[in-house]
Amino acid sequence: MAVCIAVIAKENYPLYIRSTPTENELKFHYMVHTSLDVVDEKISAMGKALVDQRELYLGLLYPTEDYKVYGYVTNSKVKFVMVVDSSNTALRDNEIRSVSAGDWRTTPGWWMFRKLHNSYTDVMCNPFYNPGDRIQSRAFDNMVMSMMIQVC
Amino acid sequence: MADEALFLLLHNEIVSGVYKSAEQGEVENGRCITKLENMGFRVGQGLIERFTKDTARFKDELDIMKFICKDFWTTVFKKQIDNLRTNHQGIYVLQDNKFRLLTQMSAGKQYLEHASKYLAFTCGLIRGGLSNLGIKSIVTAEVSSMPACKFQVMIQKL
Amino acid sequence: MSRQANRGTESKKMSSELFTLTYGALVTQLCKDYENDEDVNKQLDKMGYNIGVRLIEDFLARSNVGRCHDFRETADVIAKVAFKMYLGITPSITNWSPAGDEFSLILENNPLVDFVELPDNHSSLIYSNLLCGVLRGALEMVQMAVEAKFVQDTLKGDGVTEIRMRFIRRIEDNLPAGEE
Amino acid sequence: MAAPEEPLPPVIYTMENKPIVTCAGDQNLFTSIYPTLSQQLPREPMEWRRSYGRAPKMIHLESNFVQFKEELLPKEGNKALLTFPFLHIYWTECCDTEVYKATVKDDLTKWQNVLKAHSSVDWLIVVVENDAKKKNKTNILPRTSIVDKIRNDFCNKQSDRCVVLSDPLKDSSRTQESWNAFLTKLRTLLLMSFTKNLGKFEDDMRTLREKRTEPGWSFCEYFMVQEELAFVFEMLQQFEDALVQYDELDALFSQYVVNFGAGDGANWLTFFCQPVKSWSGLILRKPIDMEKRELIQRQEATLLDLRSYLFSRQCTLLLFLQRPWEVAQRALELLHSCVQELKLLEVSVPPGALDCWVFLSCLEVLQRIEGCCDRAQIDSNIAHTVGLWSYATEKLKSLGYLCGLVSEKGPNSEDLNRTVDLLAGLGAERPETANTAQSPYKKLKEALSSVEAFEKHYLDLSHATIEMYTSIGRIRSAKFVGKDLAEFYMRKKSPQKAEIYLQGALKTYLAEGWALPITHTRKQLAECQKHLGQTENYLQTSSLLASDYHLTEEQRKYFCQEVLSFAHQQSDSPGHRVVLPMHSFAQLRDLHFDPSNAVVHVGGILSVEITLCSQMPVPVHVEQIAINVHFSIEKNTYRKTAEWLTKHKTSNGIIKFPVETSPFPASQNILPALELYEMFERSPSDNSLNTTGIICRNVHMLLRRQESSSSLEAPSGVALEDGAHMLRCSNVTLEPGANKITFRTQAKEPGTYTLRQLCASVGPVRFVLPHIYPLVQYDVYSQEPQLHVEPLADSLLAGIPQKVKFTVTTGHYTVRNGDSLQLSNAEAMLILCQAENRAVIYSNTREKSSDAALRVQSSDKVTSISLPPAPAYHVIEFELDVLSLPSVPAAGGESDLRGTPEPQRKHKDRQTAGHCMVTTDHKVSIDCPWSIYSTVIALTFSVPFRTTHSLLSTGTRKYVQLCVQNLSELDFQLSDSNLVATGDSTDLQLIPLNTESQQCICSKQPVFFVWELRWTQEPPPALHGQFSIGFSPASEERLSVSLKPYTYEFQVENYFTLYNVKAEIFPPSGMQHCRTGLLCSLEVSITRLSDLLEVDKDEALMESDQCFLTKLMYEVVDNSSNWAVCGKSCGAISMPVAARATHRVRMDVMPLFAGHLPLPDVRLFKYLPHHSAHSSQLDADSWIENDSLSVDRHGDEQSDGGSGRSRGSVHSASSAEHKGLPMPRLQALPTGQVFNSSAGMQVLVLPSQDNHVLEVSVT
Repeated sequence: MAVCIAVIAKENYPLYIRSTPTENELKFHYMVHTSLDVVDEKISAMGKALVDQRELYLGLLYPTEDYKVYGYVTNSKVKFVMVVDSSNTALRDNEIRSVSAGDWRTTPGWWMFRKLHNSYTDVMCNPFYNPGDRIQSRAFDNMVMSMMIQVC
Repeated sequence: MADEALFLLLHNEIVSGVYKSAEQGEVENGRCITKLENMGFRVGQGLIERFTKDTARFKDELDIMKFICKDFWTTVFKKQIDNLRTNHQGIYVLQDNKFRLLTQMSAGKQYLEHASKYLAFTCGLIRGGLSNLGIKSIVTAEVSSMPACKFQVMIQKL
Repeated sequence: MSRQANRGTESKKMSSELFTLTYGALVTQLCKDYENDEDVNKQLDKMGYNIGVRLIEDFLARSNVGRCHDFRETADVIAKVAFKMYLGITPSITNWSPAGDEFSLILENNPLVDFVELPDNHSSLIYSNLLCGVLRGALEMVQMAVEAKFVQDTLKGDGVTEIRMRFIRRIEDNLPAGEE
Repeated sequence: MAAPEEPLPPVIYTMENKPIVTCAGDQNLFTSIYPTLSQQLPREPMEWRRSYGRAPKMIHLESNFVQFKEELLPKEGNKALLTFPFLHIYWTECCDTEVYKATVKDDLTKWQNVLKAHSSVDWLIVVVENDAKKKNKTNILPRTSIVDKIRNDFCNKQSDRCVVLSDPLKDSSRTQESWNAFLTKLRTLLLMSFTKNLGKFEDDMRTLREKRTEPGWSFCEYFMVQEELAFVFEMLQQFEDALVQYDELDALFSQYVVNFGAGDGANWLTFFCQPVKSWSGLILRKPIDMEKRELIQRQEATLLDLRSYLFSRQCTLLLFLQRPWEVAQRALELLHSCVQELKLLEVSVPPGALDCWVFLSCLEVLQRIEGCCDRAQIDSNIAHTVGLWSYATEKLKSLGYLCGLVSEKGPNSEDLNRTVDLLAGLGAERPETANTAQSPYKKLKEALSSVEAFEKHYLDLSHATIEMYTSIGRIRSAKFVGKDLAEFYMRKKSPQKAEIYLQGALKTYLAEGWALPITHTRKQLAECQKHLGQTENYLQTSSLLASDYHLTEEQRKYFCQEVLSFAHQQSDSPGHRVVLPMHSFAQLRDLHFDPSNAVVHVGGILSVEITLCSQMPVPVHVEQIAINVHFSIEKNTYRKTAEWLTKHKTSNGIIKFPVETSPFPASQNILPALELYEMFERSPSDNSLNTTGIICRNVHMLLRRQESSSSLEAPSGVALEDGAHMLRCSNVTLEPGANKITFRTQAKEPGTYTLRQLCASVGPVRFVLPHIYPLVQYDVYSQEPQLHVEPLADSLLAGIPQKVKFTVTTGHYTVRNGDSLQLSNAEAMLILCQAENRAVIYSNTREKSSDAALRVQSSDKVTSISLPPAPAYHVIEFELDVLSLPSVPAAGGESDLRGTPEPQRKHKDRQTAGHCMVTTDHKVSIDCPWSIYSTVIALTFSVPFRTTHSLLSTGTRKYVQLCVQNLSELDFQLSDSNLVATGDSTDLQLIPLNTESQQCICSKQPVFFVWELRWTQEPPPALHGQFSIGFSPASEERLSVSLKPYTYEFQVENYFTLYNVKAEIFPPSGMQHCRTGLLCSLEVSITRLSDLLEVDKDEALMESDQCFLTKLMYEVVDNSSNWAVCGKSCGAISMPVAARATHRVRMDVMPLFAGHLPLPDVRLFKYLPHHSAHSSQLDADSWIENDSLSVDRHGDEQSDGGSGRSRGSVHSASSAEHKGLPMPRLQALPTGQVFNSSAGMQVLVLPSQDNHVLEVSVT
């Protein structure tokens, strides 16, 4: 369902970014990069929030005509950004409902990001992976791929 | 817990391994410590990533230090840091009165000269953990009577 | 708050992660220190051996298993008690040689290699070789000279991880006085 | 008679209308009360308890009082709520029964029936009491009666439906009370009615919604119903509730669209799929857009109509709720989802139509918001609005492109047609905006009217957007908009404007390491720079792109070609050159020197090989690659020597350079590595360990903030240095990937050379690596020629040929044929010239280059060694045999006795240091061809032997024994031992008692030689002996040279025996054997053997009448304590100095043990009587005498056991005398002068039977 999934380092350079279809890869790179603006905004806003509102999931970063961009940031300040085709409304609707209900964890976005986070954590724990390097991991690739095709 | 024994042995073996390899090549004092510290650093990065996976975002530096002293320390060494002190200028002192990696050696001053070998890895753990949480720091350690020891964290202001 | 929530439950698992990660750090460090994998394997085995000879004391102390009378019994203790105790897994024992002096430990999941993805340039690295050393060292302390080696490894794409154990001889000397 | 009179038509401007209340009965009365009532009613708020567990609310009630008409009562199934009368009031001020019975009652009944008929239960009867009226009434009933009647007649059980309002127009407390009571009642009833009726309405509405799956169900109808509810809430000022109604409708509709997309389409929806014909944007200026509402009502609304209307209502309510920012946010969502929904429903939309719609809508929303907020609010909420701004910008842009307004040659005809169609779709401007200058409508129309107008509007929007983004710190977004702007400028062929936006964007991407955007932006920048004719920048960008792996091979080739073709076109201005940073063109990977330690001597050849990794996709021919070298004279000259070279051999001499990673953000380059060390802190008191730990040595470096590194783009940093020193390499073709390039240079001035810059020239283009880091240096040294001479073995042995190594370090001197070393020989050291002497020549780095024969000619004074020709900075090595001659004694003369003084002194020194070899130093001065001064070298030889002599006597016969000790490691052959007496004693002859002439002396072993001394007349007082012996290394067979023998000189004095001492022990009388514990007698006899001799002449000598006497003293001691000497064991005697004069002494001794006991030891001394002070004086002199004598004899004394020791004791004794009172002195006789004939004799002692005696004897 996602058309682009990106992992972005603390320092805001991409650790991993994969999009489908590949032809407008560039567009997604721009989109993800721009979305960091909102990520930063949300994080700084988050800092002030109360403990139980300090949620890793940032929700919808910003919508464009054709895509919705969602964000998530780990405690290690690594950002996950997911671009979803707007025509895919499943995510959006649930989003609206549960966000207004103030419960993130029921949103499909949240779950997808959790999967991403877990998988990323495994990458971090691979002794042969050098933190900060671009991610080249079969396991991670597969997981991302599964998210790209699977429709939820 | 069972496999703690295994970890302790592994750690000892790593320490002696590093020092042995140093004996062959001409290596000065620092190299081994640094090597151990670096290994710890990498492990710390990995661990913190896991440990903070399900925790809420941290409020500030102090919040993070508390996490290191409580949750992190507990999961790694089965106990909390006994005392955390800070000057609020980016220097923190973590005191562990019964540091797990020193308890194997007899208490007091007998093996004091060897103690630092057994702290290097942990210094790395802390530094790695912090750096992965976005805090650049220098971690040093100090023992005057085992098995108590102090870790000093100097945080790089950005 | 979630931070509190997961503490109790996960803490047990953690130190095994600590172990796994630390081991990983060791292996990669060795890969840096030695240029070819064979040397790394050797080093791992050596370190494993040193660990084994110490670990056995801890083992005998904590698991009150008596002296094993034959290799089969030993195999059982290793798989059912030792592995369970230290790695929290119970490998299955298979492929006994007709002479009963060789068998295989089959590890469905090997905690050492959680998260590990072997880079292509380390094709001949036997990542978990430490285990062989541990087994060798530990058994030597109970007067058993054995050979242990990996014949299958999930890291290498095999379905399971298999450690082949071969009994070489009983070390008769330095038997503690009074034992049979 | 105001409003209430005629019934109001149902209106929908909900803010204006109020819940309807009808009034029946006495109209005049009501009219009189109405003003008070309508103003009193809203005053007190009332709590409204809601159905469905909705939170209760305080509301202020207002009502619209209309005259009661039956038509007002809703028919069955009429859903209208706004027009619904919530309460019916009957007014009367009737106070007398007659009137009541006559008229009022019937009227009331009629009223009631009508209500019943419409089953409306919300009514109230108000009886107004008025005292004024009563006055002129005669038959007055109690006040209550009418009210009671009415209550009986109409309100059975619910008496509260009839209330009294007394004197409403008076101003009295009573009036107040009744008003309050009345109003409260009124409010309560109203609310009850609301609750009841709204509840009922909602139920109906729900049931209607449940039906939505049924065929024929129409969204529009339902819409109207739910909106009715919304209206009522709005009417009651319950905007939240109102909004909820619209949101539900919104969600419901969206859901339908989604489902439609998913396949199951409701047929009513198909209606919304009609093609879009009008795209005039949202209208938010009036609370309700009636046209659109009617369209919906008439089920003729398009999707856009519906959405627009829905949103306009939501907007209105949100603004009532003071939530303008939510409007903005919802607006953006709406616009996006509309676009999506149209796609989803496959609605046909003319190109650009939506862009118009969105553009207009954005601006409309923005203006609406601006309309109701002040500037400050707006500025502080840009984050909410900026989205709309950029969306509008985006849309306008695409419109511009669509209508051909972005090309530099305006729109073509078809563009114009398109524009016309688009404008048509907007219809006429709305009245409400007609007179606002900046209305969206006007803007759009204007923007599309002309290229210039478009540009103006587009730029305004873009700049506004960028500014807003920047102001709220959304830099990335700002840059992104900036890039669009840049594209626009490029289209408009004004690259100079585009450039700064592209540069800006590129900077951010570089800073954060976003490869693809970097590449893309660079490409745009390249084009831009090309247009601008910024050659350097263009070339630089091109080279970067040529090396960019994110581009296709072709693209890379293209940009590479761009660079090359520029390079190859011959530039009109020859001097002109373009300097570009190298990293994009090629990267320096490693470098290594030959010789690998990067040190060469002046004139030596150094070669530097670098690996350069070309980033270009094609082979590139480079005219020259040059390394700029900085020269500095090296202070530390030691580094410049040959020894240094040989000491510092670097492992492989390869320097690796960090590979430049694909652009990483500056923040990426992490801290320098920690320098951790173990720390041991010891207590100052006892040095025990106090504290250990780990410390960090480079905290200061780590904790200081990091300065972000400047962008890679900046060509500024690259300045081409021109240095005198250059390593050059011409005409290289760099293949893609790694290339090895070798520079060779001949070292000139000595000093340190630092490689600074690397520069590759392609035509006028210079690719420059401004700083080669890590630092790379090589050293050139020059060296003075030197000669070293050192023994081959650790020590040289005197007397035999020894190998000495000569090392000539030629340094800058070239050894030519005929150059030679002139050695002026030391007389005592020979240089033996063998036939075969070869010299080996090494290069300075110790590689053997050649070897040559060596000619050595020795004259007596000079030895000349002719060196083989050798180039500068080489080493000539050869070995020579040298021989140190043992010191030759010159004939006669006291002084000569000492031989060469050198060894003597050494000898003396060494004595203290214990037994090691005597050494001799030989200085040789050598004249070297390269210097006018001669080099003096000293060689130290050690004498392999140490010899000691001793005197032996039997009676008067004398022997000399020599002990030769071999101290060296070698074995030697000894031959022809010889002892000659030097000096005047002619008649003394020495008879050797040594058998072999040849014998071997092994390492560390002694060999002994003995001679007997014979003489005829009186012996000389002293013997000067010179011992000599030939020796040669045992190993060597025949030596070329004949070796000088080893000699040893010594002197023995007073060796002639003067006295014979004899001791005898006699058993006790009557026994023939001694027994333990029994006294026996010891007889000592001292016999003078010669007459007066020279030696006797001392102060002990006394002349008596006829003969000479001398004083002696004897002493019997038994150190072995075998004997107990009883009585006096010593005594002085005066001995006649004459041959055969004998003195006997007897004393008792007792053997303490049984067995063969040696006799007690008898000692003999000269007894020198004391003289007055002067004697001691004299004595002191004599002592000094002795001492001065002793100086040269010292060696002998030391070795000479007897006399030496005796002399020693004299000294000690005399020195003892000097302090304290002068006393008689004892002087031991030289051993040579006393012969103890009974020495070594033993006497048999038997054990006594009687043991108690023994005890006695013990005590």
